[in-house]
Amino acid sequence: MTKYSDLEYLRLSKGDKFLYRLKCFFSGIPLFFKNLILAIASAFKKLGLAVAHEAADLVNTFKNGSVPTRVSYAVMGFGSFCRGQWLRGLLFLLMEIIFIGYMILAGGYWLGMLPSLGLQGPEQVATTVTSLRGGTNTVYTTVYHDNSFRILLYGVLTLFFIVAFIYTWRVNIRQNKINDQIIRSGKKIKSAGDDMRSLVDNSFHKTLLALPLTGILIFTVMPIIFMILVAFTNYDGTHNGFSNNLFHWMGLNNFNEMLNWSSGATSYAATFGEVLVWTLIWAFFATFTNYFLGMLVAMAINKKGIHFKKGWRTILVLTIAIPQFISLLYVSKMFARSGIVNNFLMDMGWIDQAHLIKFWEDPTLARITVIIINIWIGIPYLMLITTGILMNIPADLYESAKIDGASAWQQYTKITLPYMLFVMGPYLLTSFTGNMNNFNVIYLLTGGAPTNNASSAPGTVGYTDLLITWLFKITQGAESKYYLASVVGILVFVVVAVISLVVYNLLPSIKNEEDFQ
Amino acid sequence: MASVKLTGVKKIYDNKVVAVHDFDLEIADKEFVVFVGPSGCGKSTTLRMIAGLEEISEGTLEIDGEVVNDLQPKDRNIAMVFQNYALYPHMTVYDNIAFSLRLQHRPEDEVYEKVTNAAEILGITEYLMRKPRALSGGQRQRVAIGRAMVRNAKVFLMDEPLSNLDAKLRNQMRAEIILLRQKLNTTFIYVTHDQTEAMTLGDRIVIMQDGFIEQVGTPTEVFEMPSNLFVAEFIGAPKMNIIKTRLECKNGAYYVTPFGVRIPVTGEKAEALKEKGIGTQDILLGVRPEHITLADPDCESAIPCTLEVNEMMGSELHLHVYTADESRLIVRVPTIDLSAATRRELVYGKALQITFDSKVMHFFDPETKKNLLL
Amino acid sequence: MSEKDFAVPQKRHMGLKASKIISNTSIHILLAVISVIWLIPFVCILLQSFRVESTYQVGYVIPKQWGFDNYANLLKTDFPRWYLNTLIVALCAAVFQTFIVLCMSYALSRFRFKMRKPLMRFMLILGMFPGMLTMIILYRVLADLGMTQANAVPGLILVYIASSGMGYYVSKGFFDTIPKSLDEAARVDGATRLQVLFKIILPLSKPIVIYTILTAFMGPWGDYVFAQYVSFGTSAGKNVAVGMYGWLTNDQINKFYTSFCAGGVMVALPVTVLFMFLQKYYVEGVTGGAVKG
Amino acid sequence: MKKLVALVLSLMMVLSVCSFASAEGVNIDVTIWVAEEIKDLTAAQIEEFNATNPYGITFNATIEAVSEADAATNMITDVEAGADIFCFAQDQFARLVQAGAVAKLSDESAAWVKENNAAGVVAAATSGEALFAYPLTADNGYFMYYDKSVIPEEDIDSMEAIIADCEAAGKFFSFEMESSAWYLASFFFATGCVSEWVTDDDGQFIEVYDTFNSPQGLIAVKGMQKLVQSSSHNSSSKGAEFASNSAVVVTGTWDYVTVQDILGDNMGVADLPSFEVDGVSYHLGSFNGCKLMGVKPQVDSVKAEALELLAEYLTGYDCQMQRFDARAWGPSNLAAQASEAVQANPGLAALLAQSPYSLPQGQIHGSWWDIAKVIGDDVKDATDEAGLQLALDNYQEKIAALFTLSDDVKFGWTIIGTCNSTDGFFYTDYNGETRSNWGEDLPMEKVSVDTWKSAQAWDIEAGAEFKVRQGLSWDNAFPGDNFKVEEAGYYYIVFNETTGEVSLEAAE
Repeated sequence: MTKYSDLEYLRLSKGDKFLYRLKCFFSGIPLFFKNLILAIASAFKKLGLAVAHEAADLVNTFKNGSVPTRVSYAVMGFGSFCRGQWLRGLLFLLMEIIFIGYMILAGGYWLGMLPSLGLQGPEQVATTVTSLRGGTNTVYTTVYHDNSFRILLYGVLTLFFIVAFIYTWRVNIRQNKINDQIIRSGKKIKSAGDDMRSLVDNSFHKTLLALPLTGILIFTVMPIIFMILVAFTNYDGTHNGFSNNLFHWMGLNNFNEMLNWSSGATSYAATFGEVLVWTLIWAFFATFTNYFLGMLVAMAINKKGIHFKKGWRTILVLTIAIPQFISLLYVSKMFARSGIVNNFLMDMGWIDQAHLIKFWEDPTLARITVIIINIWIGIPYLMLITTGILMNIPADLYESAKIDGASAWQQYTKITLPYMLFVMGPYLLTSFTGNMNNFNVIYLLTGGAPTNNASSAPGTVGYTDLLITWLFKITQGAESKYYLASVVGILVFVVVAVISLVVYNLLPSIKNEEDFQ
Repeated sequence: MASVKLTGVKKIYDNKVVAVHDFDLEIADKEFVVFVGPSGCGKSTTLRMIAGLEEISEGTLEIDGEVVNDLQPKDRNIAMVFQNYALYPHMTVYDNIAFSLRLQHRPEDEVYEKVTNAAEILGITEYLMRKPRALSGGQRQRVAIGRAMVRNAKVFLMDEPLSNLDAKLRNQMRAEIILLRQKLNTTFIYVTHDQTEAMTLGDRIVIMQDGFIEQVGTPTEVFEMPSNLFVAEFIGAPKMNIIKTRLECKNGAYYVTPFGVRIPVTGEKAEALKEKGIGTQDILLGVRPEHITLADPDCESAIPCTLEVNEMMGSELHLHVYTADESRLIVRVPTIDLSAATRRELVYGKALQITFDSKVMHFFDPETKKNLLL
Repeated sequence: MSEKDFAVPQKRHMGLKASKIISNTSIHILLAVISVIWLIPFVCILLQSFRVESTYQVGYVIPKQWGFDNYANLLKTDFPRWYLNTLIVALCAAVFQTFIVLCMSYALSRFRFKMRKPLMRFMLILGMFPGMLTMIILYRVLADLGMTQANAVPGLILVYIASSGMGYYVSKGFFDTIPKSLDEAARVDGATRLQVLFKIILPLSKPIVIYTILTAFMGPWGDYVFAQYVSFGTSAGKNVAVGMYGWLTNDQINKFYTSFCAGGVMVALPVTVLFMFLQKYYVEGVTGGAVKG
Repeated sequence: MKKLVALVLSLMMVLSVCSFASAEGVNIDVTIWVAEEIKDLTAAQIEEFNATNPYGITFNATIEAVSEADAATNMITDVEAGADIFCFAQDQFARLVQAGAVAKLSDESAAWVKENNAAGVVAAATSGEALFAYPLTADNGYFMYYDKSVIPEEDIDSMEAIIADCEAAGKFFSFEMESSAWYLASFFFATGCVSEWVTDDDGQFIEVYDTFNSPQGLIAVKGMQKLVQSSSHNSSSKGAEFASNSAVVVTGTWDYVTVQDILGDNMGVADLPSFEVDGVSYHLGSFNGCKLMGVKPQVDSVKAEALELLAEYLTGYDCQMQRFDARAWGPSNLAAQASEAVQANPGLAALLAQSPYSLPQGQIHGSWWDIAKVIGDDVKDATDEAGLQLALDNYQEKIAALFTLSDDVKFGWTIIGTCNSTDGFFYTDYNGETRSNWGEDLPMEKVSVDTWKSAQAWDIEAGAEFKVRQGLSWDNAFPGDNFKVEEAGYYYIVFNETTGEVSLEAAE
């Protein structure tokens, strides 16, 4: 396509400008992905180089390392001890001991079982015993053997531990290298005391991050990895890995089961498609209705000449205070077939009992209702946030606009809106993805209802089901197909990631930071 | 009380941008050194490296002969005044000043002593119980200084302390800083972009550009003997006139030919040129506006030119003139030298003759931009 | 053309006052309507919680007989126990989570270390995984630690605080707005990073601290899904959400519907009170950090 | 390694306990899940048991209130954390057996259950040959509550009449047609349709005999349509509906108190009405279900038996009668059922009146409930007979799908084909039944990484034609055009997954 210079661009008509921008955008996309791929490639390259470098460094360190350094390759922390850094030495040594101990006692077993996920499931034994009732009786007991679930879990944990150990080992080597250098240059080595002191000062961030990161590692990263792995097994209600059947690795079969189109409209893929589409629609409306209406309310409250501003705000903010499981559950009951709303309408005589409004029974209506109720939930937050930003818009912008003869509406569209969109771009993105995974609202309001009869996928998909609620229902359903749920989970991640990636790279506030600053 | 020594100090950021190139400087005890240069020349970075707020990429920094590269700011025993004062908004003036002392667990009455006495010196005693936000710019500035004073640190660092003040306050504070310096009499390192501050405050001035030191010297040195074009233009206001011309050397006699007018170079300048053995060549001729004078038409070294703008500065006039070949010059004339009548005539389009003699000339090499006489 | 230029301000000038009055009054009305809509459900819950004549769901709102029976009934159920559980969990979560979040965001806002950017990017990506499924595995972990069913409370606390580091955005955004030169000044004045945090940053971060506490408290206070996952098969380990959700199942709702309302009021009360007092800070916190994060 | 140790230990424990258990009294810790309303009662009953039992067993019981609905799900989520004894509705039975969350009854216990309970409920606790649970109640069925002030006595036998009354009075006829297969089956049973499922000893469903999609079924949905398309229909089964404008609610004994509380003297109870299609009248049927008590699989045979004894006691005559007196739970115990007290209870009486038209629930695939429940919606939306038929077709399609979904079938390979032999078939299948041309698939077994082999060898005539296909579908079928057998012989059929090559292997 032809690229215009700025001046040429300015001469274009409105329509052409728009078209041109559109073209630029779309012609930009392939480039974007190209760059993405290149970036990934280079990242791998970097990784490779880094590894190579590390390896080389290890060898060199050993070659021209002092005796303690060399010993430290086998006995971690030895070098540190020799140089009076008892604290580090102790920690290193402890790590090594614990590691070896663990691997011998338990880690070996878990690791060994990981490839098979267990060899022997539970078995039922019939034992003929002298019965308490007198006489003999054949009693059935169960002997439990391997537990696929635990194997997978502790297998992964063990892998984590090994990585951690290798890292500490590496650190221990590097320490020694540094110490060697310091000794050569004749400076004095940091003492345990120095280490301690630096932990509250120049390397204070390590202290700060240690706890949170460990937490995240064990309670977020590890489960996610586990979840991903489950997608490659046949873990479900009939293969729960312990009390009935073990589960095993299935390769890509599950993805095939989820994504192949062979059986057309009744295939899971079709269901996934429908749910995905609705999820996106939902996320879009949930985000933008809240955003604009919230902004509107904020502006209304902050308008000059509006009384008891604080009062209005308080009322709205208070609704944030009430836990959602109460408000949402109650509201869902209010809109039920024989709920308060319908009754009210009947008392008003606007409808008769033949034409009750089926808020939760009619697919389209149900979808609209959840979006509206979501507005009811979301506006207070948005009102708060936007209030803050509206305050930040420099007043002189409006004054100059007024002088240039802009009407209130023009002021809104030409100043307020661009400014807000610019500042809140990232926020909108996050809340969009957040809404895609907005479990509470859907689950507590409709639980996905009304059911989508056409679908044959597990978890009885409903018309208001988001991917997230659906995958939850899959795990809860009759067959509780955890593996399918994980597949859905992974797909959700892919969708979210792609969306954020693309949008993030188009956001003005990311591209040109300076505007409005 | 301490000397500061920087040897080959370098600052390289992660993105491989070099902010400060090998910086060598020895600052004597009790000396007042000013880092001056346009913004982004690396002066603040250097200061922050001395303070320990920026890591030193290369080279060594010694305070009192001790290498302090790896020391935390708090262990370097320095005091610093920040451009935006950096007062702790949640503390009263008193607590602000007392903060550092309390961190050292000094006894409260000693703290009281020092704080009140500092407040005394700075004349902010009546504000001690106020919060910073209730103070005017100048008062905040004083508090910031007070906070630094009470530490009686080895080195006293100031990062553009006056740049946030209006012109009047700035002059006043400048004077106070000079007084303060006499009271404290310790080593000062002062960063500014304003050459007037530099000239008035510094024992020595370090002029920097793009991370390089251009010249180090006393105000007089840098003013009279700028090592290169940049310094020459940077120091002095309005800035030095630079005239592209030619230096002629006819049997031992030098003269320059600005705008075809022949001005002989005599006296010490001529001596110096001779010593350097400089012959005929193109040069950049520098003349400070205040050294140009209005000449009578008949004077043979008079340069004809036309008046464009006449700025009345009170004690003096700044005349912006342009010569036949459209090159612009600035002339600074003391008001008293001109009769009211002549002054009235100085309006747009008035034809003038200007001249200057050789002792005010600066010769620069067109290529290297270096001062030929150095 | 030039006419128009004049016309516009002219027109404005004419009806300025009148139009202002009209628009303002209409806005007032609008706001009034909105507030009513926003309050209705809570008013309904409140009213129904005082209904005596029947305990099941009915089509009308205003009770025929008023009384505190439903609240009295709460005491007969395990509600107090659930309430206590929830309170403990929420309080602990509030304390530790705030601590962790502040550590995280302070470090990420003030230190420039090698892994900073990658770390933040990594956590961004982590956030894109749906957390739902990890419940299954978290349950197993807790079960093996003996922190489920009757001892669900410590388990819940652990899980809530463990990953709370992920939610550092808002408070980091807030910290970023505190000028760095304050830290530097303090450090030159002889403060360690630790002292800087406690003597300078925290005193200046009251809003965000309170905001974090509030949110950290409300999360567990209303959490249903995970709580029910770890506390099944026992009444002792449930939190209010799980317990009261049980009252809405088909075989219970007839007996417990109004109790649910009463319980709802009891649950909403403390948070509402907190908000009444801390609203200012909450708002500051949201607006201060939320967007910059 | 750790596991093995644990295993050995547990085995030793088993033995040791066995050895001197019978010697003197045993102390056993036990957790029990029962419904909220009988929690205290159960506690008392266990005290009773400890005091009276002749076996010298003492139970230290922790009793938790867990609704029958949740119990099964919880047990399945984590058997280890589950209760030793728990109650559940029978529809959860198969899941529990599959999950290995209920113990197989010892012979003695099994005998006791069979002896003391009606055949229907015993069937509900049976999977394959074996018994896995103890019947707790037999009142899990539904009948009709109605408001005498709206529905005159003479109308209660005709659905049409009742609907008319409701519409006239602007009241609701609450019958959960749109979200519950359990209630909706009522119409199908009325016309004699059935859905019978067969499970093996592991609780796996192996086959189904389902006649919903049939001429009779069509009649059923026609009847259903009359109800669901009426303006007075309200899809609910809550007794409380009477409080919000219902005149009729179809539900069970558990709502008796609530309804009585609302309607007072106006409460009427009766068996379900009949509906009329093409002049023929059909009496609405119903499920006749029960609640069961299960014992968690045990490692230690003594505890296992002790728990059985406790379960027997808790589901025995005395305890069931106590529950009846306290909560009006309809007993499953034959003797208890016979007692006048039970006979006299109006709720149970109505159930009894309905019983001629009700079917024992037996075992039903967990997914069936989700599959069947949508019929109601489809019928409501259907405008003509074709629409109704479509609803039934969809239903059948999904039922069929249930059995093809298992991985072994989906990824397994089978043979399908025929030949021009004398009898027209080239094999008699493993059940000895004959199969029609290109009808049923023949099983193959995986013999190596990528090679499959027919489960048996057959006498195959020359000219026989067949294909090997995957997942019972034609998406993956080899060879492209049928495999033709050149010369007759006794062959295995061999198939290579990767090359897609089919070959014959002579067998002797």
